[in-house]
Amino acid sequence: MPQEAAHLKVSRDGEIMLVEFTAHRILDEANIAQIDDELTALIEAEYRPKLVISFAGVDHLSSAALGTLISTNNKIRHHDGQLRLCGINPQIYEVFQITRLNNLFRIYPTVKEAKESMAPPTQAGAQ
Amino acid sequence: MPQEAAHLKVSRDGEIMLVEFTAHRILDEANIAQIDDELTALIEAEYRPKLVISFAGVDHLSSAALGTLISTNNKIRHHDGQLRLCGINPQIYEVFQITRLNNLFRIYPTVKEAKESMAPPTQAGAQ
Amino acid sequence: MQTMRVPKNKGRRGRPPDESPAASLWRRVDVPSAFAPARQVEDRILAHCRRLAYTDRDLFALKLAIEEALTNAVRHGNQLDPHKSIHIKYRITPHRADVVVEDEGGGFNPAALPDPTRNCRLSCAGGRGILLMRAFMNSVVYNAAGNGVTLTKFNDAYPRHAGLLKAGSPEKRCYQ
Amino acid sequence: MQTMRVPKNKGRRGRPPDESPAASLWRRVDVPSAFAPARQVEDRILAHCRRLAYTDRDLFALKLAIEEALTNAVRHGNQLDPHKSIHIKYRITPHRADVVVEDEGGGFNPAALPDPTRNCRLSCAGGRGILLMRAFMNSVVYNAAGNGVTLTKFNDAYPRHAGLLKAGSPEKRCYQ
Ligand SMILES: Nc1ncnc2c1ncn2[C@@H]1O[C@H](COP(=O)(O)OP(=O)(O)O)[C@@H](O)[C@H]1O
Ligand SMILES: Nc1ncnc2c1ncn2[C@@H]1O[C@H](COP(=O)(O)OP(=O)(O)O)[C@@H](O)[C@H]1O
Repeated sequence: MPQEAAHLKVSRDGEIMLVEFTAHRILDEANIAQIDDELTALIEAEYRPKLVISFAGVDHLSSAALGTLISTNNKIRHHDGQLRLCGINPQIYEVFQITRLNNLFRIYPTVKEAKESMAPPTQAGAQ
Repeated sequence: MPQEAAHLKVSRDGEIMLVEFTAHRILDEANIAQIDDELTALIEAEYRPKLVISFAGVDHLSSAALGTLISTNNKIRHHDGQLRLCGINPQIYEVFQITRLNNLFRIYPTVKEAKESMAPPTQAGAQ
Repeated sequence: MQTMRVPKNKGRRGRPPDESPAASLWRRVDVPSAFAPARQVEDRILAHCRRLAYTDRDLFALKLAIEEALTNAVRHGNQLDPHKSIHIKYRITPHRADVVVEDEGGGFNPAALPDPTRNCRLSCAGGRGILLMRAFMNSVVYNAAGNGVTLTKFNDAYPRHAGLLKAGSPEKRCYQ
Repeated sequence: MQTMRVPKNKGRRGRPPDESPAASLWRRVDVPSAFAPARQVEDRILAHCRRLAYTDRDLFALKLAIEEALTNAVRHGNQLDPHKSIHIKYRITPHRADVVVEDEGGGFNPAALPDPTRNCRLSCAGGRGILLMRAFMNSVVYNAAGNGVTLTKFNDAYPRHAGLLKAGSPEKRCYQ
């Protein structure tokens, strides 16, 4: 059941939450503060959050947006959760390379690959 | 089956590895470098490392030892693993408080509590 | 990466850096210190560049760098004080775009910033704006006080510069 | 937390900080720049304090601070050069222990160190040695060059000082 939030579209697949952005640009400090609040609320509602954030359709971001991604990552890791990024276009990927944040985040081309990189909910008991 | 290593005693309980120190003091740069190597080898052998490090019997450590704990934590988090510390005596706990590293690490009084704080291997399938 | 600073006599809110006959091409706009009005000027600059056939990559780079400069002016420079202003000057030609963003704050020393790409700083949330400006512009020059910055981007599609000048190596060129 | 620096004329490898009649109590030992020989002196100092009934907490604090000072002297000061030496001076009385550790390096400015307790620096591996020395000693004083440090710890069990002086607030006392 997808939930609608102001800046994020969140859909659930088992334990994994897929987060998409409703805007093409993640630039504005005010919007970013709200995105941060929405992400924080998502993380805190989970026991061990598993998030895939898709950047499909996003064609601009700012250093403030990177800051929110980093603090989201810190929170998720503190809760023993997992974060994956995907769907990052080449120009934005350059931003991750310049800042070396491609070394901090686990980045995958597609949502599918990002999801597959996360552990299944049960390791032995599946099927 | 406990494995013996020079500076660490490692025993396994399901997915969780319990690491204990063979010395009372974790001070010396050379020893610490070896401890770091042993921990790194442990982490890299696991798909998603789950480590409990017990400080029972440890009555001294240095800032270099803290450095190794921090980089161990970074590596484990990067591999979506979990690290817990336990059995830290009050004087050494003060070192964690002064450095504020009690905010970085998840610290429990006993091995038992540290292990219980980690997710069971299967969430639905257990028992 | 290094930062070039304008000599002191060209100090804060002085004249635009280029006083050649082409100086008439400079536009100057003062806006209240807030994101919305600043972004209108930004949009105008980008529309202008688009009309002059700057590449998509150039437009991406300019938008990113101008955003960071404006954000810093509003937040760090004018410290979110709504009574202060941001002073924007720009000159767009078919082969280069120069944008000056000045605030009314006390400035800072860009040479003293920590490097945010170091491993152990990767999980710190801030401190990447200037790094990105420098990486995406051909030149990023702070004035002596540190409360004004001049961004320069060449049109990658403009034949005269093709091959000669590339973004991402700002240290190689210094002009003013 | 702050660091007090010895005035320049008492510069590197000068005389021990206390030139009172009690100065004869100072011991001086020069050891090769390596951990093992330095630790022998450390053990001697701690044994001395133990005999004088310093508390367990004092001994823990002294061991920790001396370890950090020696490690810094060997690693940062003498840069692991085996041809250099470490110069250790100490004076142990029933109520206070002073330990001076000097290296043959160029020194540094302890006032300019980043604060390792800030959230976004917590996952950086280094930079906590001096913080710990300051927290566990009554006083930590660097010389002007920064290549020598004087650690002082009061015996918490010594009646005259009981209650009066407590570890963990070095900024309140400055003596030399
Ligand atoms: N216009 C300005 N006025 C004063 N200080 C500034 C200005 N621009 C940048 N700074 C300083 O430089 C630092 C780095 O800026 P930046 O790289 O954009 O990262 P961030 O804005 O995320 O801190 C800021 O934290 C601030 O201290
Ligand atoms: N004896 C010394 N000589 C030169 N530099 C020193 C000395 N002691 C400390 N420093 C500098 O101070 C910094 C902080 O020291 P410290 O807090 O002990 O942490 P760490 O040794 O882990 O870096 C060191 O990284 C070094 O740059």
